[in-house]
Amino acid sequence: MTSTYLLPLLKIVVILNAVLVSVTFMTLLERKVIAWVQVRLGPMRVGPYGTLQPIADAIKLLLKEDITPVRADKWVFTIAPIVSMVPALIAFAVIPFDREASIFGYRVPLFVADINVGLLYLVSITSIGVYGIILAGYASNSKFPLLAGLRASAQLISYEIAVTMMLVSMVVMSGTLSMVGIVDAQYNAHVWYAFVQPVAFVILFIGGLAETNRAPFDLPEAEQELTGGFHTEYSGMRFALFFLAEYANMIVVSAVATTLFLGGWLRPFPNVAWLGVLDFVPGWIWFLLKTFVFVYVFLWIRATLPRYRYDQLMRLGWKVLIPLGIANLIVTATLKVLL
Amino acid sequence: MTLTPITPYHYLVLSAALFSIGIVGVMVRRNIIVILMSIELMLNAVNINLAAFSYQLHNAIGQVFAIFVIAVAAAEAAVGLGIILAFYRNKETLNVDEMNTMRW
Amino acid sequence: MSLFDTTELTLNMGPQHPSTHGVLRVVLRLDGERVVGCDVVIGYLHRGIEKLCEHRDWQQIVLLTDRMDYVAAASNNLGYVETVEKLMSLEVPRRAQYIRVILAELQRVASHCLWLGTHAMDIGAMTVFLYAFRERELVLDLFEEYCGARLTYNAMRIGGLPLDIPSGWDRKVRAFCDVLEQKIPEYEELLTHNRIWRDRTTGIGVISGADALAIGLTGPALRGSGVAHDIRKDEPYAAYAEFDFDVPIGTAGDTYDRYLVRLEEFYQSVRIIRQALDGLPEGPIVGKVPRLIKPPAGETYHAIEAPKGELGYFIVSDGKSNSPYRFRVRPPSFCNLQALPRLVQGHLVSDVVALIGSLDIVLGEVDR
Amino acid sequence: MLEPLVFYTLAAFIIGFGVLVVTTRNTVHCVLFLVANFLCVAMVYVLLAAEFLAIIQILVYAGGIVVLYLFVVMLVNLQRPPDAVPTRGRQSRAGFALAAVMLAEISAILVFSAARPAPAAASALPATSGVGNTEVVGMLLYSDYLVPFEVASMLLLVAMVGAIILARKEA
Repeated sequence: MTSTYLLPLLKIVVILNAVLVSVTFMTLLERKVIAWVQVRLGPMRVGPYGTLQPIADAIKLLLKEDITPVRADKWVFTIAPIVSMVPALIAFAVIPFDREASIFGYRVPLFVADINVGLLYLVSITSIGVYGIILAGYASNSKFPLLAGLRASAQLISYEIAVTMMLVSMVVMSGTLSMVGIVDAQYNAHVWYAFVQPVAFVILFIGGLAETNRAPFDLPEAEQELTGGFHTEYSGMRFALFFLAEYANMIVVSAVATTLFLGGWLRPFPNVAWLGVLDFVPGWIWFLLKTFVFVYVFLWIRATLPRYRYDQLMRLGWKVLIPLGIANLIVTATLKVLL
Repeated sequence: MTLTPITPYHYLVLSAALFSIGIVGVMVRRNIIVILMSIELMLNAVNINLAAFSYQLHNAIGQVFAIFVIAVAAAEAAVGLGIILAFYRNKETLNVDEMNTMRW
Repeated sequence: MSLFDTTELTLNMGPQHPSTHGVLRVVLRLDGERVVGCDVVIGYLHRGIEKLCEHRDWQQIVLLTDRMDYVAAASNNLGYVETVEKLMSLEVPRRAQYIRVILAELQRVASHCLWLGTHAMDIGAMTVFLYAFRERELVLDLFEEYCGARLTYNAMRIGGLPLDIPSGWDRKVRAFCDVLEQKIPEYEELLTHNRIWRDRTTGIGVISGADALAIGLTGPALRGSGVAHDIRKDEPYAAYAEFDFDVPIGTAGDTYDRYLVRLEEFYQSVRIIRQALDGLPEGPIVGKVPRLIKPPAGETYHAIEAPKGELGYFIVSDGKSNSPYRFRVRPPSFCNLQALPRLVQGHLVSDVVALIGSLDIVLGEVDR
Repeated sequence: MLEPLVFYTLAAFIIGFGVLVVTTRNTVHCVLFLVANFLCVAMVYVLLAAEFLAIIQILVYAGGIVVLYLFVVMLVNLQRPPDAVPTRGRQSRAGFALAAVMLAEISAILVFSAARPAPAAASALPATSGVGNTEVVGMLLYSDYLVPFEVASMLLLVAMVGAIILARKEA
């Protein structure tokens, strides 16, 4: 009983809390990183060097009036932020932070579940996430959110195809759909898949940017064009939920990219014996470090690049990424059969 | 409270009920999009059946057929919605009773 | 979205919209995301400046002109005082002329910095926004040191200047010129050679030179279409005839060319400022101006090349009262804005904000 | 103990959402109930040890097909409120009757067959234990059912072409 129900529940609680806290502080990280890029200081007033800023933000958002527009579709308007938040959170169920860690003498696997369709589960979960945005656009009963909703759904569906192609390539490489299995396969192959599959790596990263609505693909929420896109009409905690969902999705994409391409919890050069000192650092720290690098690149890109236009985005997705993805899949499969 | 263990019959009843709801939807509603959705419900009922039998017989063939059903459903939805859009452009209506130009 | 046939959607952008540069209201008719029609609604910032000017005496008007194009107040001042001087046939000392040129060119740099920042921000490059504002801040510091104000300078007087330059100011201006020349390549790196930026701006809002002239475009927006029209060269005023500078022109007449033209104007402004500082003559800063300014009866039109285009003043004096009989401004933003409905035709919503940015309008000047 | 509980909860949700799909007036809400229904059905598949099918159900049905429905409903709703007024005529009575007959028939079959001993779970057929569900389905798809699989892909291709031609504006 303890091991079948209590332990997974405990892990879920810990991971959810960790995710929510890190998401909250990612808002601060984003503001700080972009501020440094832009030769500013960023938030400095709340706490030392502004470190308590997210808490102030959270209090502000909680205390704000939760406005529902009169002509909005009230139920859908309320459900939409939840629908976009939940998939972002349950995606963490299959992400392996480490194979095992010893906590108080117990050897505990550091993932909630290692299901044999882990990767497909992730894909299907992200495909649910698009509902939040479409529904928010529809329910607000306002033109800017509607345009954003249409943009977002088209964008997410198109880039999902490219990303899924890449994931299938990775499945062909590793021969398993399990996230833990993919890391093990990289250990056995003596190499991170980022070096074997650079095309897939790049496409997954670009697709990840697009799927999380991050710059330069942040069209659905382009403030300068659509006055905030699908969350134009939202305020207070419901707005915060959209925000948190976006950041949680960033972490999910980073974590998935880490697992698939950077060897998950494996230390650099896991098969080189004389680097054994690196084993001193626990695997989950390696995992978090690699994930953090991705997150940082996300922010860095946002600070650097202008925004794509809608039709250019679609062209990039359909005419470049998807054909490249299919070609990559075919080459991977062919080589896998031949070798 | 003790519940009787779940047998394939339970799944079959569930599937039958869902199928019946689908029939009611198709027959009663006049909005063509809802009718299409009711058809999807019926297809799902069939899939539950297939999966239940697959489980009962320890044989994955049922699931394979369920996947084919899903593929057909996708094709049906794409073409069906295309027809609806084309129709809506010309007639500005979604009511099946008004779709009678082919009637004699 | 063109796959689906939807009826036209009317989208009201502004007057509260983050990228209409103030209180512009654009009513777009959309087919999907494609613009099929565009109405520009203005007047939300109308303060009746022209009418106000007819009830102020001649020196007081300088202060009102500050409030038109509030990001290029010194250029407004310059246009006005030169018009009155022309009306009165006043002689302005050369030192004042030179300082006026320096101020006007610094102002051009400041105005272009603001344009660059907001334009880049509209297209999503948020870092350039802050970089450009960093440089604009330096110009504002220089202005503050010169006249004490950072935005509305009231920096010129009929017949000359209110103040001579503070000691050491010229050195600071030179230092600023060096800084600016180092910083512009940074913008170029972030934008000019950026694939996304080029995709977003090339081929957007193309207008031919002839059309641009016909519609009344002036300034960088006209030069982007390949017409080398610059009042500083064509009808030199102040001391511009004595300086050596080029008029950059574009070829394609699209948003990217207008961007390149303005970017090149940074360098040209720096060039003019350096020459003016080098040749800054000694002497008085105010000419022989009567105590009571009362231009003879008559009317005149005088235009200068403001950062945004041709800024013209048409002033009628009846020769009796202490204020102009009629005061009319030809603001560059207003005339350039006329091109917007035509430019956005057939482009996407995202391009509308890019084009508003590309025309470089200031609503204070459009509405006056 | 847990399985019946889960099953009855899911069944209640499936039937409930199904009824809501058919009865709700607002078409967008209909679509939402349909998604909820599909998600519950996916969970039933998990109960039936068909994880791959469950994932495909979510991915294709909830993530693809229903988004398409939502798209069309939103586009069509832009102009007019949904004209989903059910006309309670002869046809709808016939619909209810048909559904009732259907339900009665299946229930009858079930009741009668339940009276007899259930077939002994055909243990002679190849067991699926040991190998993951996905691998088994995949092997079947690419070996015994390769031709239907290819036919299905052709069907999808044709449907795609057809949908594009139908939805395109007049050329």
